Amino acid sequence: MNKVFKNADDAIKDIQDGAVIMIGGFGLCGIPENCLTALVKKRTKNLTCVSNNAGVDDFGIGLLLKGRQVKKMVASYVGENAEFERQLLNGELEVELIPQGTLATRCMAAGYGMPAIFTPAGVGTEVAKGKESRVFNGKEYLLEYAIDAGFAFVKAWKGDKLGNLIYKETARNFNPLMAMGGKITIAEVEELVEPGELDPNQVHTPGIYVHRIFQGSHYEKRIEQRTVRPKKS
Amino acid sequence: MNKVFKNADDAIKDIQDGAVIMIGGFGLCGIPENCLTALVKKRTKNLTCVSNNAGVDDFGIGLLLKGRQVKKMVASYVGENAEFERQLLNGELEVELIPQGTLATRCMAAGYGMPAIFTPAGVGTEVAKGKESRVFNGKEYLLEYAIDAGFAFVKAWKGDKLGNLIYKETARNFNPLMAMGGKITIAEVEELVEPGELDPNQVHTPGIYVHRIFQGSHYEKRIEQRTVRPKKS
Amino acid sequence: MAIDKYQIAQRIAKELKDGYYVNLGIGIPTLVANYIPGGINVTLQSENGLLGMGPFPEEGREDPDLINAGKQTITTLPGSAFFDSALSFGMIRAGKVDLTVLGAMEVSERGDIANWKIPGKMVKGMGGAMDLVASAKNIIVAMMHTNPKGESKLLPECSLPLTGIKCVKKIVSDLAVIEIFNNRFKLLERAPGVSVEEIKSKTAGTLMVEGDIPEMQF
Amino acid sequence: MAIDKYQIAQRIAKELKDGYYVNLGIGIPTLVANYIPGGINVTLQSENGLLGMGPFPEEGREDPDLINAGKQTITTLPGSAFFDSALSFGMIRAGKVDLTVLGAMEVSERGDIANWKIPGKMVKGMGGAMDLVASAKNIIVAMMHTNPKGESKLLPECSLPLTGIKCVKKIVSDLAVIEIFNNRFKLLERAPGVSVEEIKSKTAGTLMVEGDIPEMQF
Repeated sequence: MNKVFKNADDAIKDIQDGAVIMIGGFGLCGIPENCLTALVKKRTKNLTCVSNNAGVDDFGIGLLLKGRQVKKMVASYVGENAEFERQLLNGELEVELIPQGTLATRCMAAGYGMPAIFTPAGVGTEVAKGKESRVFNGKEYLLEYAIDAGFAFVKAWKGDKLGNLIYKETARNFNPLMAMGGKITIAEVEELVEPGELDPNQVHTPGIYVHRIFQGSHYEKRIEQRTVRPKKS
Repeated sequence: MNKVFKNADDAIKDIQDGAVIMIGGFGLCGIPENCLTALVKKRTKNLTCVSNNAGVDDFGIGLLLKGRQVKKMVASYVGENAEFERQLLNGELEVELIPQGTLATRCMAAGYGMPAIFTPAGVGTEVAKGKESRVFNGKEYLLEYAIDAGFAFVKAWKGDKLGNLIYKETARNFNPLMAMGGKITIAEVEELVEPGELDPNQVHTPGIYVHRIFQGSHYEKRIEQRTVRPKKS
Repeated sequence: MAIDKYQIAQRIAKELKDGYYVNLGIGIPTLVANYIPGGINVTLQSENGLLGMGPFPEEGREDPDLINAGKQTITTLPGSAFFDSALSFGMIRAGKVDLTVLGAMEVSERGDIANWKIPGKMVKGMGGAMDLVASAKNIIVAMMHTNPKGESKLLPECSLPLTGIKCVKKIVSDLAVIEIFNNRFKLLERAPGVSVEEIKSKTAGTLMVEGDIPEMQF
Repeated sequence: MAIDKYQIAQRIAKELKDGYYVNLGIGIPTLVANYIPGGINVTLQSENGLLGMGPFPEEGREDPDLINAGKQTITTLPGSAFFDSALSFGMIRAGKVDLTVLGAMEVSERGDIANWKIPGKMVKGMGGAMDLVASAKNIIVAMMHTNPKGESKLLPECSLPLTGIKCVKKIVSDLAVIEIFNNRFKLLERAPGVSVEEIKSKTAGTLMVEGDIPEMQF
């Protein structure tokens, strides 16, 4: 079975209005740029996006927001985005905020076939409202359900044609977790290689979690907060 | 803080009678040979060992059994061991059998700070007796608690002096999981290197889970089932 | 005539589809790997932590760090991946493995399976069997139709301690291919030359027989 | 005189011990990294997925794939390790991180913290703050003693939506070092030249003062 697609347009062509999509990346780091751009071009509407962040005004998921393609955003932090704020305050956009570690673990739970997990995050706060809680060894935990979705977009550094993925540095972040939650996981990679070219000992996401893969292009890799120290002279 | 110990004797010297120890490895593959040998020599008694298997008569955990050092064995499969059988039938040894995936996930849960997990393994069987069960999306799951212990022994291929570990091939198996469950995790490695010599992108167990590390020696790496095909001529 | 274990494996191999991820248990199931039909790609999962298992190594090339769930020395194929045992059972539990083939001591009409414990005999443990049967989305049992005493292993209810409940989808035995359908055994195929009557007589549970039952093709 | 944010960071740095794994939040907490005492090794964790965070890169050496939880470009130190965000919060939840330093808008006498939401203002989300405060075994809050309006941020009860409950162990402000003890604020140290009276007047919650209160040492 061939998992290799020509490009992002080809890989996402069956995504319909109303789809739920899990999207890897943290801030603008490690986001699936090609898939997002293709989805903007495709003008698919009423999307639910599950992603730690919502991009910035003119990059990442921000582009989907600009095109009014997103109905609901499930995220942990959505700052840095004026258009987001406008749509939210106007009631055009629904938002569900989830603590970052809870979000990460709920996505992972889907990939581990665990229907729910326990986490102390949010106990005693408004996040706990309406949720079941339980005490283990004197500490209170919330029961939180696994998150999966029809599609997941992830970005890796290297991948092989069987879908095995290796991420680079902190661009790993949510990518392996979103990959595990997708019923159809679409991976874009900076370098697509033949099976056997990746060291099987170093694979981060085994190909069984990846259904489509393509060689991405034109990565911008925008930096959100450029912080530097002076050059040593 | 120095995590580096001289050898196994040095690394395990504070383990007392009655200790609970999680031990990595699957069958005889990837077992912490040096730590086990040192523990045999130390003659520590009344141990509870958590390990997928119990070794064979004259190797691995089998050596602890021979020395009557084990009070209780928590495992998923304990065949291949006549001394084990003798002690069990004589009532000298207590055994708790846990499905393999449940065991793996319960150990991992400890490392993820999750007090319990849900798994369908064992539903409707004697494993489910006395356990809480719960239906999610029409499927029944058992509630199983995280497993941690005072000590964990793990074996890695390479490790650095900060405790970062890389395993080799299927010798990874339970090692990263046991490492996560130990309050004091002791890692023995085939090659101990300076910080910076391992690629941080390839670390399997981050050093935060490892409290003591030493360069192992004299690895026998015994093969349990030698299966081969004829050489191509 | 009843088929042998190699033919059982060969018949099961016909259930494989291109792109399948497959977990093969110890015994007859392992033999299935030798009969993967041409033109399709199947990836073998070994639950100790490997996707992309290859054949046994050539003599002298055994690697003690590279074994399968049966603790046998193996090799990997290009594009394989190693992972820990929790992720391994995680992908099984999440239904990512398309097909699991297992041996069994008994199977019941409703798809219960017993294959880990005989009361009074030494208990070796369930290993990964309970996880596999509880989690896999498609389970085929490979086994002899009767035990060495000639007693049926296809029962109204299992008499041995269960490994899992309502999980077996299909059985390929030395006599027949049988599907679990509405809490009954439904006869799909006969081994070449084996009569429906013989299969019926060796099946203790209810056997549904509808229309002509074809012989197995290999 | 009240100390500045650099001195707050410097005072907090004195809480570090050799071998500590530490998570530093955005703002003043980040500055703590600049004052790690000589002779001890501390490993910085960034919750997006890194242990062994180093300083900002030299100009021109920024790597977009290498950022911290504040989305700033950073470097790694020898012996660092990358992992996914689930394992990152997993090690936090498991209590493997020895110390977490966070900013706060309000802290209550019983150690509740509010630092993510102001009703009526745009809600940006809690990010990892709720996970950190619910999971960390030792939490120090770095903040100004009063808000820009001059109102105390150390309250009998938080008025803002909570981030977590009963979790803060210590507060280092521009005026004082305070411990949460038996559901009260216990004064441990004064900023140099700041009187107990001033601290008392700027602490809305109950302030325990026992014996002589020493000045902070740097």
